[in-house]
Amino acid sequence: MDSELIQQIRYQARDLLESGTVKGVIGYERASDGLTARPFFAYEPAAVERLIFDETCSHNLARYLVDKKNEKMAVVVKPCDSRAINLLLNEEQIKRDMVFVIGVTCPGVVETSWNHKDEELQARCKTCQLVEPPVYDFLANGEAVERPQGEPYLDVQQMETKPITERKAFWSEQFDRCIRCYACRQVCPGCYCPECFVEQLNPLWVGIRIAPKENELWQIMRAFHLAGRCIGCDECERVCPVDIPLSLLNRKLEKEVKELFDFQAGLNPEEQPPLATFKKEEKLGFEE
Amino acid sequence: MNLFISRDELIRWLDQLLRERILAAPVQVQGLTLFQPISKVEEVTLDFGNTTLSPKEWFLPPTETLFSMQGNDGHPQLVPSTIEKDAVIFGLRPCDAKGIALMDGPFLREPGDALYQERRARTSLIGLSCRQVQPECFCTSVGSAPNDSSHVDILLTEIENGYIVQVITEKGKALLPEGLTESKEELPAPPELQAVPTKEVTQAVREFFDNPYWEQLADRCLHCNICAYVCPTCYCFDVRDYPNKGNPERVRSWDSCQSTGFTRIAGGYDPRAAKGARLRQRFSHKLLYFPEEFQDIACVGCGRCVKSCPVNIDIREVMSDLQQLEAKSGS
Amino acid sequence: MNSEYQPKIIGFLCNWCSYAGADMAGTSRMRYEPNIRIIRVPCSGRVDPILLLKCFQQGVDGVLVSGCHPGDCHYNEGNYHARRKFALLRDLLDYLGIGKERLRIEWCSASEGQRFVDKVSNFTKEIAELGPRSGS
Amino acid sequence: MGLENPFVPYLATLKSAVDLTPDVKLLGVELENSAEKASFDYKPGQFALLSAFGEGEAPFGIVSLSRHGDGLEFAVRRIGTVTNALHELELGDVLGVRGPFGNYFPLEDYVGKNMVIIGGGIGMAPLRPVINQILEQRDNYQDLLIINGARTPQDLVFAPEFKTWMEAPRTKLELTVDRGDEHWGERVALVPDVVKEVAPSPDNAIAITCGPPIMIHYTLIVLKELGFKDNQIVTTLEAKMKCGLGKCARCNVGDKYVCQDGPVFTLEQISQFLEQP
Repeated sequence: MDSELIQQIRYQARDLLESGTVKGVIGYERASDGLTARPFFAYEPAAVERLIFDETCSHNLARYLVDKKNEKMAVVVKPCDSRAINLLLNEEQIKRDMVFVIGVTCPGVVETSWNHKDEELQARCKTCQLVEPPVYDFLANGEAVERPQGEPYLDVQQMETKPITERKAFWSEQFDRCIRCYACRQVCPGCYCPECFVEQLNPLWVGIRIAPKENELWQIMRAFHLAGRCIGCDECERVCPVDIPLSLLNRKLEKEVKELFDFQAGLNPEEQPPLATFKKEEKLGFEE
Repeated sequence: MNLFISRDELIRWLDQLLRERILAAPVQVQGLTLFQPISKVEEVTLDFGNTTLSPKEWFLPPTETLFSMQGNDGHPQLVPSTIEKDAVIFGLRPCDAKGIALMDGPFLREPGDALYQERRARTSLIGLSCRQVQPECFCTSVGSAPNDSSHVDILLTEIENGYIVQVITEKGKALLPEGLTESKEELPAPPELQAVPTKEVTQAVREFFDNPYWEQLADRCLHCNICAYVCPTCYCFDVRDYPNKGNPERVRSWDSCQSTGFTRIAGGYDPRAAKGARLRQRFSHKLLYFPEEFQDIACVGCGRCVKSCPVNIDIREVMSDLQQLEAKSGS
Repeated sequence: MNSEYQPKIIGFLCNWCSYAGADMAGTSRMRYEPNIRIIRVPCSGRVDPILLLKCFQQGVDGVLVSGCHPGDCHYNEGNYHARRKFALLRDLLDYLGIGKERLRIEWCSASEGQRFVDKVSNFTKEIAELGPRSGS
Repeated sequence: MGLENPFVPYLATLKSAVDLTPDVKLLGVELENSAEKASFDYKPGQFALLSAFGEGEAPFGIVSLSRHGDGLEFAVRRIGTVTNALHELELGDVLGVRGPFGNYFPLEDYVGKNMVIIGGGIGMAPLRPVINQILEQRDNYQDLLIINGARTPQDLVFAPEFKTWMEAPRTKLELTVDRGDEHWGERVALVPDVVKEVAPSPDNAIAITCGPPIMIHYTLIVLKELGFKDNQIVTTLEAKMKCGLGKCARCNVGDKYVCQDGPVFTLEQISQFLEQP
């Protein structure tokens, strides 16, 4: 654990709470396993001593800003997480002056589950280009980290080249396993609708059955509603209790969005997500 | 008298069982261990701490049709669903067996839930006692044990060259293969588990119903349904109609008290709209309401929720916190 | 190709241009394949991707979405949004093993009865050649 | 063949449908099977789950009195998918009925007492059979005070019965609306304020209230100020319900299930667990 980094976070958090600048600080604390991290809400200056930061801090805490949109909060974010703040700003879900962003320079995080952490960095960290968050008010500067720069879409490309029947079979098998717990949605900073289409009764888009057809509709539409909006934190995949490879789905759309519209979500709060805008002159492969 | 079954005999026995009925057993699927109906004994895995999902789905499936409406040409008829076949669940842990016994409370009391009741009557449980425990396990703190035989028909305990077979019920006796001999070995002592205090917890939930603790705990809760869906004792369900092209079906599916709209009535009013109220409902039901109705905490200590919660809401910690909260009068 | 096989095709046609185009084809007594079932929608931008997925789940072999030519949308920009949406959806459908050939986007105005007939005949032929979808 | 499935409703026919307000219909429903019809006995306060097949099932208080004619009556407000479908049914159409469920107002325990009935909007529905039973056995009770509120005069659900109620001996009917119109000669006030103004005495009295959550909330406060004890205040609760059998585990208020232990509760029973609206 980088104790210098933690001291910076705690110092800043204490200052914000003592001065009354924010009502609370959303950060990480040690989980009940004594090994990994969990989200923590500090409301008292004394509570900042519980704040930590290390390679097990996978959670994207920007997700909580929508719950707390009426109170000024500080939030600890890695570079990837901070893209969600830009997304939420762009979509007017939060106000910039209601958030104090404590950015951290990220050493990358590892795959964790309760009482377990991997040695290796998460796949997304191995291809991550961001060292500093694109948005922050205070930057906690950790040790400089050299990170392997990999090709981010290798697995997507492999999937693309499989025969169509194999792709169909692969995804059917994955979606069949879904138990519709909606953890992927609940953890997602981009999924903030007060009423999700999947739960709407009128029109009844999907229905309650936990069964292959309904699961497929849910999973495909969840991914599509995040097309050009997914910031790639892969939290949905981390929390999935039945290990559906959601990132492999999300990053297909991310890749296409990049190729078609030269856009990456959450890098700039001013830029509109591609499905919220258009260019008159583009053809996108459709004959006129 | 305990019997003994060798590994080879076990395989032959399972093979015989799956010919006669549905045999559900732990199977490795994409890195998960799930109870699935098997067609070959080789599919079964016995190398697991506990399964990813509990075996409750064999009695309360994620989705089932309650009845369908037929005969739209003449007068409509409501045709209730029925259960076709006898089943055996092999390899469930004692904690999960207790989970099923707890679900019996709401589902078997009058009027009995027909589908559950029928499945329960036609399913036999062959348990597998735990020779090792996981860090998330705490069954002994909530009235079960790694070698608890009270809720299965047969309990197997692995020893060096096979399994000791305890036949618990007549239903279990009827399943046994012929020719098993008496076990020469004694049952091994069960593994030890760390104790979680639960003595005052029911009282504490009642006393601290209005405590800000719930709202604070709910801060980090995502209100996903994982805890409820992996839990062997959570049994909430939703019921909806499917028009189904003129032959409507009434379907029930798992639901969770954490989901938005769980208690929202037509017109929009929701008595448990607040995050804290929803999270409190989960623990109040397990630790206060259920014990008041059925004399037992609705938790078997399997630790699945501990392991699966994306934000580490740990029921052991919650129970311990509640018992340590100071009474309002004292603070 | 199985000569018995008759593909099922759903056409979502915008009220202002393409539906009128289809109408024009009809009133002009032009012939085209009868495999298409037409659903009139206010705008190609209204066609939610979930409707397409539902079509495929119900055993439809191909879906045609047709709207006004870019620049001619009755609501000014509905078809521009549709174009972006379906460009992405097409790639996603392919990735998921449903096949991008089974989704067709066409622009067709109220006066283009012949164009409508050509596009539908063409699409029907292509879908027939692809054959039934497996495992739907 | 399995056991009798308690989720399968009785089939019933829609016999009558009368518009009570712009969005409330009084549905007259008759069970098809004569044995089922003969055994369907209920008391004021009990409810049934009505099915509009293909749309779903929802709970409704039974607003008729048992053994008064063949049919069951329900006052259904069009507010969601099921109620919408019920409103769309035509006479002779088939619907489903499960019940009767829940407890009831223990009117025999209230013999000799002053009765205060406070209802708002569609919340009058479960109170109608209470009033009608009291009127039927008028000598068993002391004074009867009915306070009925609604959004507008058109939304007073049981207006056609007001005359009968008003003319009954020792019975007083106080009406109020949130917004009046040119013909409205009664109060324009919120129900809790009317309760405060009329100020019924808590002596030897029972107050029964039902209405929107916010109305109940403030009415309870006023009743307490007037000196009503928690065991003198009775309410009937609405909750989302999926089974009516105490199994689906969603209609609870604290440790009480509305479908089994309720819907009728004294405030004493539930005050600890009432969520604030």
